[in-house]
Amino acid sequence: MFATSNGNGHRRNGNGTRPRGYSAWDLVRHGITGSDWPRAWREHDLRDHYDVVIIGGGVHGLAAAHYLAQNHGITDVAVLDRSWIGGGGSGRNTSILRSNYLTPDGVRFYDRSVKLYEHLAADLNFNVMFSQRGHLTLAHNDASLRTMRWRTEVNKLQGVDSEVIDADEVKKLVPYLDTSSDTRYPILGALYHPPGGIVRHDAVVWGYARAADAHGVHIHQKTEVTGIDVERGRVTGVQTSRGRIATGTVLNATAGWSSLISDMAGVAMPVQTFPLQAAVTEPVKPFLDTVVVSGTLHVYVSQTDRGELVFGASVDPFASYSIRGSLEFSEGIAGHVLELMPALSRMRLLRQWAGLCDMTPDYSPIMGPTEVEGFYVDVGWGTYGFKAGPVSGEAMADCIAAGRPPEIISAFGLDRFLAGRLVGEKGAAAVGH
Amino acid sequence: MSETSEEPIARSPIAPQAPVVRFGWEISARAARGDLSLSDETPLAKVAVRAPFRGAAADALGVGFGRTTRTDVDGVGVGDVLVVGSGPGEWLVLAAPGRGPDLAAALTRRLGSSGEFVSVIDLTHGRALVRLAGRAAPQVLAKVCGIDLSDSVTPDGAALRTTVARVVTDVVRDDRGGPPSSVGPSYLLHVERSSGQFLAGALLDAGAEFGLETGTFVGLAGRDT
Amino acid sequence: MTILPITRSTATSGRLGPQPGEVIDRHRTLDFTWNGRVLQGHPGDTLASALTAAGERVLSRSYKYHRPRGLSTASYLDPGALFQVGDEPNVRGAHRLLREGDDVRSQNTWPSLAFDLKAVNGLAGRFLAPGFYYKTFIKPERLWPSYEKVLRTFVHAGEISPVPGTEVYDKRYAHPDVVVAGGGPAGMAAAVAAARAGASVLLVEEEHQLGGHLRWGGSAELAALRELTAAVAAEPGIEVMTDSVAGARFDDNWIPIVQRSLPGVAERLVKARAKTLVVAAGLIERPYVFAGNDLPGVLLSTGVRRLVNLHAVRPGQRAVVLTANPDGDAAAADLARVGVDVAAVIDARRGEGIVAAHGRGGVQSVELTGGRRVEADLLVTAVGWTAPTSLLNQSGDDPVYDPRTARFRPDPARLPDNVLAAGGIVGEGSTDELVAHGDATGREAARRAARVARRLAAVPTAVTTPRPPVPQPDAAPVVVPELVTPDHPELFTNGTGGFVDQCEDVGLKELRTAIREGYDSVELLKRYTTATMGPTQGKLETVNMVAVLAQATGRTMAETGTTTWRPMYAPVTLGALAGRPSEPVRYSPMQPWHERHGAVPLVAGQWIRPEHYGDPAAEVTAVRTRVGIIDVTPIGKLDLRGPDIPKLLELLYVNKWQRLAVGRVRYGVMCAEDGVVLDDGVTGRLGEDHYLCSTTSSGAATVWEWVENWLQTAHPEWQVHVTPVTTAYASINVAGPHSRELVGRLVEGLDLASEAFGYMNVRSATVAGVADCVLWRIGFTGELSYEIHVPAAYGLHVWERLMAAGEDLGVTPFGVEAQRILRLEKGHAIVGQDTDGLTQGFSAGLGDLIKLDKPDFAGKPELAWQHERGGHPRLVGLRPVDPTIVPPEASQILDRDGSIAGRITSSRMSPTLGRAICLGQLEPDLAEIGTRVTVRHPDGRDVVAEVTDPVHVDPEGARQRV
Amino acid sequence: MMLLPCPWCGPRSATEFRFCGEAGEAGARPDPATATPEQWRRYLYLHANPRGWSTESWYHGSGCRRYFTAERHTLTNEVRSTTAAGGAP
Repeated sequence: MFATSNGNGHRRNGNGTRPRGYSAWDLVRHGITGSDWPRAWREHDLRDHYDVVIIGGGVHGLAAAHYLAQNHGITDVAVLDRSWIGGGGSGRNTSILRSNYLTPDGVRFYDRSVKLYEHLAADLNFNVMFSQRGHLTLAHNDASLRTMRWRTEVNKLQGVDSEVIDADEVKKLVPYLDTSSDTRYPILGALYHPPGGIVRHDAVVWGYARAADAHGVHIHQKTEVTGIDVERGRVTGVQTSRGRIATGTVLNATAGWSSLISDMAGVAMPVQTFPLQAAVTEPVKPFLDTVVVSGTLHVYVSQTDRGELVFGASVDPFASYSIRGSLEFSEGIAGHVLELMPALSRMRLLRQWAGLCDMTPDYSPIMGPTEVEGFYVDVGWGTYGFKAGPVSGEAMADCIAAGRPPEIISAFGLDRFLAGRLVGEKGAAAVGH
Repeated sequence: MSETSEEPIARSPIAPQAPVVRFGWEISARAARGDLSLSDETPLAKVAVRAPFRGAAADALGVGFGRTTRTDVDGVGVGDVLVVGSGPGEWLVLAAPGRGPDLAAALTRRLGSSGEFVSVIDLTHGRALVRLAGRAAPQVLAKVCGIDLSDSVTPDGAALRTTVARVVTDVVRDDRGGPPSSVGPSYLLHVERSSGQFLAGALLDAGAEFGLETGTFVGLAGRDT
Repeated sequence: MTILPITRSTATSGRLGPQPGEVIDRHRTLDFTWNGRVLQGHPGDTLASALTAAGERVLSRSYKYHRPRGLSTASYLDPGALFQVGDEPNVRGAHRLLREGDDVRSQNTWPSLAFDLKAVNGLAGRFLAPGFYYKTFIKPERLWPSYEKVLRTFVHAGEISPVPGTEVYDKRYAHPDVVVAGGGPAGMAAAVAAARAGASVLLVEEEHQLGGHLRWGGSAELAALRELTAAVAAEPGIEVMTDSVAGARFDDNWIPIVQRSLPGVAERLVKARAKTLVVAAGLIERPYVFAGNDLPGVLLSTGVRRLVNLHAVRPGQRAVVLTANPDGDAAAADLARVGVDVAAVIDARRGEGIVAAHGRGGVQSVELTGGRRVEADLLVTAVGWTAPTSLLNQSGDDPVYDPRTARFRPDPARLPDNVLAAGGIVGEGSTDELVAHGDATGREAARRAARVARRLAAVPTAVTTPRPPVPQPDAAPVVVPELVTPDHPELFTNGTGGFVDQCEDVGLKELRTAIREGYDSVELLKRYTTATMGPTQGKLETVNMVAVLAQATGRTMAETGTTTWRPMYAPVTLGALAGRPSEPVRYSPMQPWHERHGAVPLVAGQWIRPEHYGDPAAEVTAVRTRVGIIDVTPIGKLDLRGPDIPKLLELLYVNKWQRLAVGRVRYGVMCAEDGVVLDDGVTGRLGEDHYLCSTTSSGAATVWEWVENWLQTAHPEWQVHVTPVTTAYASINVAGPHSRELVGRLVEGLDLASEAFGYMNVRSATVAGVADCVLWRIGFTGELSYEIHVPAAYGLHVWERLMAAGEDLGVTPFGVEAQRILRLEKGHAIVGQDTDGLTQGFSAGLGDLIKLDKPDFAGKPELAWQHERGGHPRLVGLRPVDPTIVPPEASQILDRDGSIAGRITSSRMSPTLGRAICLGQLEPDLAEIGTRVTVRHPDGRDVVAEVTDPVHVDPEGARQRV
Repeated sequence: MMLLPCPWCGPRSATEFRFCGEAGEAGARPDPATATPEQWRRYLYLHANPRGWSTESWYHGSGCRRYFTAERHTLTNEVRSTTAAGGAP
């Protein structure tokens, strides 16, 4: 609990120092004077105490730090990352944003994130290049078409723009798609979700880092957490590669490391770490204007503003911490993409990489307090963590400020597993992305 | 070719070229011209045996996991059979077309006396079977199968199960069983029936550059005739 | 910055006389078009060498500023020679061989290469700081989408046509003892040595010929090349793959090799499991960063030697050569030999240097340190090398920067046992030293390959091998001579400006600005400026970027480190990665009949099944009033043998199985350990220790593995054999009032009277002359029906006889759609449609099927707690009050306060009742029969429906028991 | 993908196998008659998820179709031992 916040964790404006200084006029001024741009975030010495220590310098950790300062005036905050900010999942995902989920809780949660993304550039004074170009989830059999309608109907009831469209309408949106009926997996229709799209994921990380720094948050790169001190069920400090920090509040906002960090605090997690691979082709003139996903064919594709196609699929077939990648991944997506768009056979894959995803039993995150007082978690993000960055940061800031989880994340508590109250997203897990 | 005679005609899942009916089965009459051939052997009787990995039954069958042998099952007049150790405690016994029931009965009698827990199932209709034979057979197979087919790793008489063209397949190297017109290695490929047509198509596609053609039914005698 | 049109410069380069090592066939010419103009080249020319011979200097425009660009490396990596050839984008023009009639175009140049409007960007260069797009277009928010459209027009690349190409791709597997990646002197020597030691070798070379840098060497190098080429040709154990690339090294030496330009195949992916890998990738020449370094006419020494010695092309009239190593000296000598005026040789080893290159549309003069300006149209730089260690990094190596030799050096000690490095990538040396190093490495690779083979063979398995491998002792390791690399000056940039990444147009000043803004780690700098993320994958740019970063932050190059080398080593087409289209597909024995009778195909997993034959409603009526037959072959079938089958069924199903008499059938539901419904089906007892268990078609494979898991890990002591026989039987369900009559006409040896063969019984019999058929009295459709399992080869025969024998009875084929309507009329739930990933047993309408008094079964504890807790959703029947409205499946059911209380899971118009009928999941407090609920239609309308008994037709089930 | 030494068939590409999660005592099924909800759900949902040596269950779906336990290092994917379920070969 923090004296600075008022009782019910209601947000009030922090010290209001919004970052400024990026605009067309600034570009011209610096161009003419040749003067340097200010550092986007500063380097600080590691202090021996912070009110809040956030482990994980990805979009979740940095957003939490930003909203703690902006919404609750809590600025004595350190964000620690073992390498460089955005080096984990935040720098390895395929940057797709959407809110066309299955359960009412899920839809409201991700819709809040899309709403935050819509104004993030202005809020952070950093163009995150959110291209709200529409998101298509293709259905190749009647079972998945039924799941599309299920998600569509739940979306509409939460006021989220989604609809089921037929193959001809899909062809109009994506002319390169083979929507004929004599393919191996004919396209029967799709869930069309106009608010979905893609964002420049690194820019989101840098935007939050710059804004948090402007509020006085200390961002410490190359600082690895090696232990968490817990005494009589309460967090008292964090051991790092650059010395100990005394603190009463720690937020675990890591992916691929969340089990290891939680183990340090003695908190068991229902998480299994899997690699998730992605790949990028050489650029070609833009021809794909929406995000295209196929659940049956386990592939999704979008075209960046640099003309490259970005591919992703489901997680690797077995748990591992290896991010070396596999040939089977690129063979798989190539086969499935050409099943959807045969004309792309001559496009070349330029590079492939992998990140680590913490999968949970019900395809939903684990957010909020744990049995160790002062140890909070924002983990278990599977393959859908980046799109939830802003709302997670906001919600965790409210949670830490008030000492208990806000309503929007009440369904995602760690205790739900032992209580047998799994979240409904598992219902239609077949179409995960 | 719809039904005219009273006698039911058995059909393979693999569409035959120039179909003709022989021993109750519709088979392809055209023989492969060259050395490299793919023949539909689905009419062969196929009996699956399950028994303890080691024991009297295993000894009676005369071959262990990963190997094949030709034998005559205690002279019951089923003729020459090919016994394959296709899995741990799993055997596949192949015999001439139509001999399935007699073979199953003979095996049940022969192995039942072992006192071990043994089961015998006539799977003639449950599996499709093709034979790929000829000098270039290993190169054709190497386009769709990831197993090292060199003589040192997969010698004549070897039996294994793996994926071929993404379908789970028993691969049995049985050079002697190749058609008389072929030379070099010969592989029996044994899959779940409904994938038979797909596997045959994938093999023909892979073998096109080597001049692979479909051939007529060979049977077990192969090059001995 | 040149906005004014560039006049075609005077023909300063052209074809030279015959060169000793040339690879072109001067006696034949090939015509091709360049941006529409017809030019000539020779077979053996690359697109770039033919263009240069024809006098073309400007070959492309740069990404951001659209500056004119020409050749620099004259190799696969040349960033200035990316062309559109016909409808293939991003072709590597300095690698791709010229073919008759090639339509070659520059990419993203409008209206033309000579006069490119977007060159205006160059004017605003100073305002387009790195990441400028992050700093602008922020307000007003509503204009961002239109700004974005403008940004997308600047995408610098070729185009993909919507019409699929006709080129062919395929794959093959390989199991070589040794893969040698790189066909230079060391690679060739390693391959020969390994082959002589008895190893099977794949020698993979990116260029069109073996030999590496020997090919553009002098007479000594050409002699060595001939000798090595002959040695390779003499070894049958070596398969040579030129114009091919070893794309990556994945775990356990799983190496994808892409072969390009094979006869009849555009690209082939060879998937090699190599026992040992020898990386002999040599060295890549590193560009120098200085003001004007991107002007056409600035070439690397290897670029010049390739053009002169391989393609007999004069790269310029008057040259200045900056050299820091013997290759720079050799380039100067080659130019002089072919009559180019070498105006100045600047020797960096003696501290000499250059300041900048000047000129419009190309080099016109070179400014030297000390102020002297030399007129020249060609500036050659030889400032050092980068070791392309991608495959070694993927094997676990982490190359460290060595100031003495001015490059990141691999550390063979960090490599796993099955990966070795040979030749230039390890260290420089004379041809003989490189060959000796390759030879020794090749022998060691063969030795280790033999050891890996022995180790693989020795892994304990159950396979009985004819000749168990005789354990030979390992031969003694081969001593690999040291490759001592001479010192090399550190020359990355002279700080006067220029481009660090010519593909992405990232300049030296821009990098320094970004570093000062805080993007001061190598990964952040790369992502913020996009330097090293272009088509050359960082091979020419990474080390220079690291040098600039190290200088700016005061850290050493070793401390700064490099970015990760990401697979693949060279870009690979999606076609090669996909190979032949091969998604397995499964058919039933009656498929030919279905196709001949107009069945509309339905994709059901790997199966293709008849959805209907034209009129599903009529098919339903036929089954309800006469007799229909459906092909249900995909239904999963497991043959169970053994004395302990009842124990197994007790453990897996929620109901009881101890006392099932021979000939009897029972329906069962399986749950997973979390109580969620997994599958359902009927199981019949055919004999004392012989049962036949059916599963859903989609669950067939999963259920079999689930059963095997319990048998093998939890109860190995139980004697049960399970064999999948799903397609051993063709399954035909004969359903309808006349089904007994129809089946009676074909069956022999079986009394069909209800007393002898009642509902939920199973018998064997001969049908239509086919012995060993299995007949089940079960009722998914709710009518009197016999499901006949026919030995599959006779499936078509029996199906055709049923159709013939039942003509007068009005026998009608029906498909999956009609079956769905019939089962919905009977309220039979479909697992996976009326249940989902969270539906536990008591929410699946199973009523008293779940026997909680059993000692144990899969999922029992969770089901017991669900039962105790109550309040779980119910599976209910529903009927829209307006009978004509058929609510689409997945429509949501709303509570009084508008919140979601459930959904429609199944919904059809029932031809039998002439009204819409549904099944749905619903909150318990609304689930009482008679309750009225609101169904929200997708079009927004609200429809009232009433909760009913799930069984809409013949609730007592009399019709199926007759 | 890496090679997995099947205890029956010998080394095969990992693409032939299906990963069945952590085995050993962490995966042992509690006695359904006495297990509390918490104990049962630890068995269902909690994982050790080590970044190092892990004891796991695998199924050779494209080969011998036997289950086996493997000790695998989850970072290097090295497999140091495999033992057949319910009885050695």
